Amino acid sequence: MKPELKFVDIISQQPKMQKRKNDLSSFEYTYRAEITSMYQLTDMETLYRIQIVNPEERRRFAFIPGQFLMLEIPGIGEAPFSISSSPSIHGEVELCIRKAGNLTNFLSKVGRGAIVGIRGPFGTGFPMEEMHGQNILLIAGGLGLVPLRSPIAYVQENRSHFREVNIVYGTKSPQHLLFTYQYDVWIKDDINLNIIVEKADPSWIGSVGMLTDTLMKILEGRDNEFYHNTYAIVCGPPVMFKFVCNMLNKFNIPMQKMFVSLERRMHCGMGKCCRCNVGSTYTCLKGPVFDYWTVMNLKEAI
Amino acid sequence: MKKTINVNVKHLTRVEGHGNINIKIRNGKLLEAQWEVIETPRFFEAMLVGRNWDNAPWITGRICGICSIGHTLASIRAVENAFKIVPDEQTRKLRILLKHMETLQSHSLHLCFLVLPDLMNAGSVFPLIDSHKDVVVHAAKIKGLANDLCDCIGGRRLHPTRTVVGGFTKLPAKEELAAFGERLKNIVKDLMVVADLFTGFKLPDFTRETEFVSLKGTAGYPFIGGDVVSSDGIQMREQDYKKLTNEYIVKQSTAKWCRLSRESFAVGALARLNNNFEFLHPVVKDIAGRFGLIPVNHNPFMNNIAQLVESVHVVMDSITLIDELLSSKFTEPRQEVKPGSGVGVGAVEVPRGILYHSYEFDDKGKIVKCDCVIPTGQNHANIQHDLEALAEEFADRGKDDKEIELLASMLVRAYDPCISCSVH
Amino acid sequence: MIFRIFEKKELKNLFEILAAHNKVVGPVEIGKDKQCNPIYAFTEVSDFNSIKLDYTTTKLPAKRYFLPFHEDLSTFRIKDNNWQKTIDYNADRPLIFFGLHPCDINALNKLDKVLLHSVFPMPYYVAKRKNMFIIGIDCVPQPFCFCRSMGSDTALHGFDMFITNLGTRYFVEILTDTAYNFLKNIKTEEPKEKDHILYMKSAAERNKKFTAKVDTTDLAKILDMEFQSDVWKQWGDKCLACGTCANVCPTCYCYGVEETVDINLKSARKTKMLHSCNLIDFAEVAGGHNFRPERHSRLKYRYYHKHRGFVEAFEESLCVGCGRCGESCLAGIKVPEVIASVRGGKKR
Amino acid sequence: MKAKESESKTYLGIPLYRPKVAFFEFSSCEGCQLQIINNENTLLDFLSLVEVVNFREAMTEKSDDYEIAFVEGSITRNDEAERLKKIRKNAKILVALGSCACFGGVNQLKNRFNNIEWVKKQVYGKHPIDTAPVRALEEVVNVDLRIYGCPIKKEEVEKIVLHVVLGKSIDIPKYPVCMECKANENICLFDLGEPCLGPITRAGCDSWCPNNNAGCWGCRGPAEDANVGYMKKIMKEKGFSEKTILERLDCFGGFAQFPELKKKGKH
Ligand SMILES: Cc1cc2nc3c(=O)[nH]c(=O)nc-3n(C[C@H](O)[C@H](O)[C@H](O)COP(=O)(O)OP(=O)(O)OC[C@H]3O[C@@H](n4cnc5c(N)ncnc54)[C@H](O)[C@@H]3O)c2cc1C
Ligand code: SF4
Ligand code: SF4
Ligand code: SF4
Repeated sequence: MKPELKFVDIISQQPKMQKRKNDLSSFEYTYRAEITSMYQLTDMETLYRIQIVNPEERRRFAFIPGQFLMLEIPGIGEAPFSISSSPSIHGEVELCIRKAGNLTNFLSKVGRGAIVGIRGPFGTGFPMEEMHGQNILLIAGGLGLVPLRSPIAYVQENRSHFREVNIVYGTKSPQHLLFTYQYDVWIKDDINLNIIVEKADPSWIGSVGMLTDTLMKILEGRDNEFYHNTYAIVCGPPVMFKFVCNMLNKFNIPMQKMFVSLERRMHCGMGKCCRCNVGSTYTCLKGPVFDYWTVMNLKEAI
Repeated sequence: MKKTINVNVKHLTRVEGHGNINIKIRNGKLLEAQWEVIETPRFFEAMLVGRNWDNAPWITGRICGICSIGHTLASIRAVENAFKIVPDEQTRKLRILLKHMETLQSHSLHLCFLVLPDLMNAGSVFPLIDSHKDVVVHAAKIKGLANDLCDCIGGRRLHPTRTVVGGFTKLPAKEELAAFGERLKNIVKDLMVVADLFTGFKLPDFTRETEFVSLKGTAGYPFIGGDVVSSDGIQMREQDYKKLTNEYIVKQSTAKWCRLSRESFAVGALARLNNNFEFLHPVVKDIAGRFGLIPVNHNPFMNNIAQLVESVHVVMDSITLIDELLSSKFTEPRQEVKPGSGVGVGAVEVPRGILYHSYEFDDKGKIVKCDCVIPTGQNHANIQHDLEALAEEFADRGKDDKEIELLASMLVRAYDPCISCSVH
Repeated sequence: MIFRIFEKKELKNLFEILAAHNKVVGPVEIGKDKQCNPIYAFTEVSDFNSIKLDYTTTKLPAKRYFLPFHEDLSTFRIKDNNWQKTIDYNADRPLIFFGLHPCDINALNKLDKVLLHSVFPMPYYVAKRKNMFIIGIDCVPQPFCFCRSMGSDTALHGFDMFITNLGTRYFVEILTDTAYNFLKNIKTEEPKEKDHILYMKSAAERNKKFTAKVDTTDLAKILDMEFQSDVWKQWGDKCLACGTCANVCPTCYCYGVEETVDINLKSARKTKMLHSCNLIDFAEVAGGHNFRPERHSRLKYRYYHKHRGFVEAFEESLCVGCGRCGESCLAGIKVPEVIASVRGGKKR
Repeated sequence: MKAKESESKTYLGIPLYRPKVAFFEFSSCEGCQLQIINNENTLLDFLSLVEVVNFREAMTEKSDDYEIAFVEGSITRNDEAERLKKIRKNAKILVALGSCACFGGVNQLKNRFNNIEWVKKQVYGKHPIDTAPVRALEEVVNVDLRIYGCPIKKEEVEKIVLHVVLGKSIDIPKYPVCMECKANENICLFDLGEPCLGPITRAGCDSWCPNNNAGCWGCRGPAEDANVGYMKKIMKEKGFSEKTILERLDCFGGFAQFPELKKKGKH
């Protein structure tokens, strides 16, 4: 026998039709996707509707509320974004993106029709089915409304499965409010919308103050039955969920029924680059959605 | 013809550093022809005082970005002379090879990117990229090779890292050197194309007798160390550089001026060639002949041609050096350095002429005194006298402001002055 | 497992036969340090005599062959407003590793857990790993090796064959049929009872030479308890945040990604670069917020990832105890000392 | 300096801005500018990205109409400061090119002498000469971008210019040189008994000096979070004299803000 090693081609060796999570070729695979519309929500945030180009891939693409994907512009960069649209629409997602740096600034310059790459979906989501039959508190600070828009859409589409639904949404000022055009529809769908801004402008007629003030009003004076049968989803800057979760905790809302979404630096989304680790837990695999009990157990989470 | 000429060039372009030209002729009478050096001094000689010997080559190399290799080597030689270190053959050859490539890099940059535009009526080499792409490509290839080989031997093309007192920190791989040997052989063709191009130009017809100073060749064309000669018959050791340069200060210049036998002298390619013609590679002598460049030539514009001739010479010599290095076994690249008190001078022929570094050390190897005499500094006085003669002569010949401005600029450029270097 | 034994001179034959048909990587001497001790590194070798089989730990592991410091994940061709992505796993030939120590083999086994066997296997690693033929060799423990504490002093799997020096002959453990077939090219014998005794004696000898120790009992828990401990601050004051420890570590795999456009604007690339959790921007996000702005918080994280997080996920720590990081750290931050100080909870 | 292809370039269909750029130099060796011409292989691609309107070292034409000014050198005379202020007024983006511009470079070594008259006398004797303490550009005007290094690395310049043209953000490594040195698999100079400032110096040069077996002198200035104090201690423990350490730290001026360096020479 000639003592020569044969080159092992890992891809050809791999059994076909694997699950995406075990498929070697899925690691760097990007769906080509077209930006079909761009809608500027505020000075800093724009809503992008993105559609996977290949119809077959479009059909297969599915996600659950709370998951994120990686969006890439070749040569410019790649970054994680929460999916901000209804999980029942396949192959088309909406992302609300804030201009924050390299990729996000460049993105604001590309036009409709541009082709971008997306990978994903990645991470954990909110257990929407588990919440059936329960009260729901959707609590968002600032950009935190973006990942909440997907569970909100789910709730709208399955409104009869839920009891009382409250959105508590706080921003710095009225100009920072996102998705204002949808508020009426949410209210029509029997969702209580509680908006509060830290600083009003002359045209503002709503509440002014901290988000926790509004939350307090909703929680105060309810019975234990309410507290025990309530799920809370909290998204926003780290300082916010510290306060919010503490308050929810005081009212004895079970920690396993409180969900938060963490944000960390990410390069792969697949538990390899380690940049998103909290303590020593991968935010991209075990998160970004965590229940509050888990968060309490993560060192350096909040 | 009674003429009035006014030339005012502020920050002469396509030279390294800042200098002005002012010429005033009233009614045919030369009132003023001035070469003004306004570069800001950086005080390298003071900076080094009190610092350790190993700082000298590293810091003085920063005197000039174009001839940083020359400065580094002159500085190293001065330190080695002070500490009585004699470099071995391998180090000596590698250093000359490195020097050659700096010469080739600098000469080709000067000839093709800085001088050529004047001869082709352009403001810079950039329009030539479109109109004469082939020439630019040849030039870039020559310069690129020189730079790449500098990287290979010195660690980088500018402010070399491998060159240290005692030798080198790292040697090139032999395979790399062999590959460069081949590239050098090929580059001769490109140089010939450039030579052919230059035969087609007519350089200004102007001569002024002067004294030429350079290192003296013994076994070959001189580059590093040894005695210094002048075309007026002076010969001295490099240690006596002060007697050879006699620096003095003038009002119009932040650089010091020099003199030897007469009011000024010239250093550089033309001086080297005038003083050491017999040591040139035979092929190269022919090229010189084609331009009528026979020693002793007193046309300063011919310095350009001397550079061209030298470019071919260093390539031929480098091919030989590489062959020799390849056939020898590489030894330890770096000698141990035992610092001690002493004075050392290092003279090196850099592209623009002879460069001296001199240091005095205390017994711990701390620098007590430092002195550097830069080639362009030695040329300033000569440039000044050339300018006066040129302005007068060409005004007489009926040239106007624009023409004289161009001629004067070309004259200064012919010296390839390195002004920031001269005002260190 | 199948065992054989062969005369020492046969190893050269084996090398030559293998090197004639394959690329071989082995430990060679690349220089001497100030004390005149040899410095070793893994490089491609074609001459048996340049391999130093009695090498002590290399400064850097053979990392570049399975986790290159810089690697293009994909390249793009750009044409007008469209692009084409090309993915290359950057493995094109098998490599024979001639003489890896047990710690380095175990390091690969650990990496396998996260990069090969867990969710989203990393094809860039897998492609290279599946094309490694490994010949392990026993080592002489150095004063800084604490692999025994980490359970990495012997390799049980992850190689094709493993040779142990028995004086005039080599004892070989064979794990794969490829190795078995390769060995048919040289003269080998069935080991006898006395060879087994010799082997066990040599192993016992070697065991005595381990001096550095780390107490790993309940380490994951202790790390949790001592999260706020002051000792981290003291180590952080020393750390240079230079990333050397991660670069020399055979198990550190964290990385960053950068996308660049080539200067001709016609192509672009996405490059993975190994990073280190001790570097300032490891956990920095857009807008400048840094989740670990202090050196001590990053240093602490390195220990958390290795000795707690990885244990939680894979039941073993992400450290083989090779001691490389401590030896290369200019600040002298060494794993055994750090862990001892955390356990002791007392000031150093 | 116009490239022939006057049609504007695009990237992924987005038209790119082709900035007019100008190069200027103050007290320096002009080596950094030379580095820009020194990239023979990519020079033409580079030139097609920008429109060079001012480059005294290479061209005669000049113009005051430019968007990006690359400024090399440090400020050592008052007339230089005035010239720099004019450049600042004209330019949208002012780039400090090289260590002289970023920190004062080797030129600032003369600042360590308290007595400027002594310095002048060393070089010019009694001759009156105009000079002032050396300043980095940012001590005179606002600087938008810094390209570190003595000399600058041409690849880095190209990358930065490309990013400006593309509108990408400019990331200069925050971590130190050791990171690149390890990736280049060099033998650490400390193992060889040589001093090196790699652990505290900003990366981006691809560990240029250590690759050549020469210790780092810190020409790119401090890495972010550089632990200069402890580095000094380590070097002392490794047997290097205070003098050796300080001479490296003060060589290019990048570490001037650290308390470890606040000592002045005797003159
Ligand atoms: C799970 C998750 C969901 C997110 N969802 C949204 C969203 O819906 N809308 C939105 O506007 N932003 C979202 N972000 C933040 C968004 O990822 C950053 O704003 C973005 O990475 C900035 O990229 P950049 O290239 O513009 O910035 P730069 O600062 O130039 O970033 C360079 C690189 O660093 C990494 N990086 C920097 N900041 C972050 C960050 N905050 N999180 C992760 N990686 C980062 C990325 O890899 C990025 O490409 C989310 C982040 C995470 C982790
Ligand atoms: S622990 Fe040591 S090697 Fe690691 S980053 Fe800190 S100083 Fe560098
Ligand atoms: S952490 Fe240190 S001792 Fe452990 S495997 Fe890595 S380099 Fe070796
Ligand atoms: S040589 Fe210098 S840069 Fe390289 S690892 Fe050692 S200290 Fe760091």
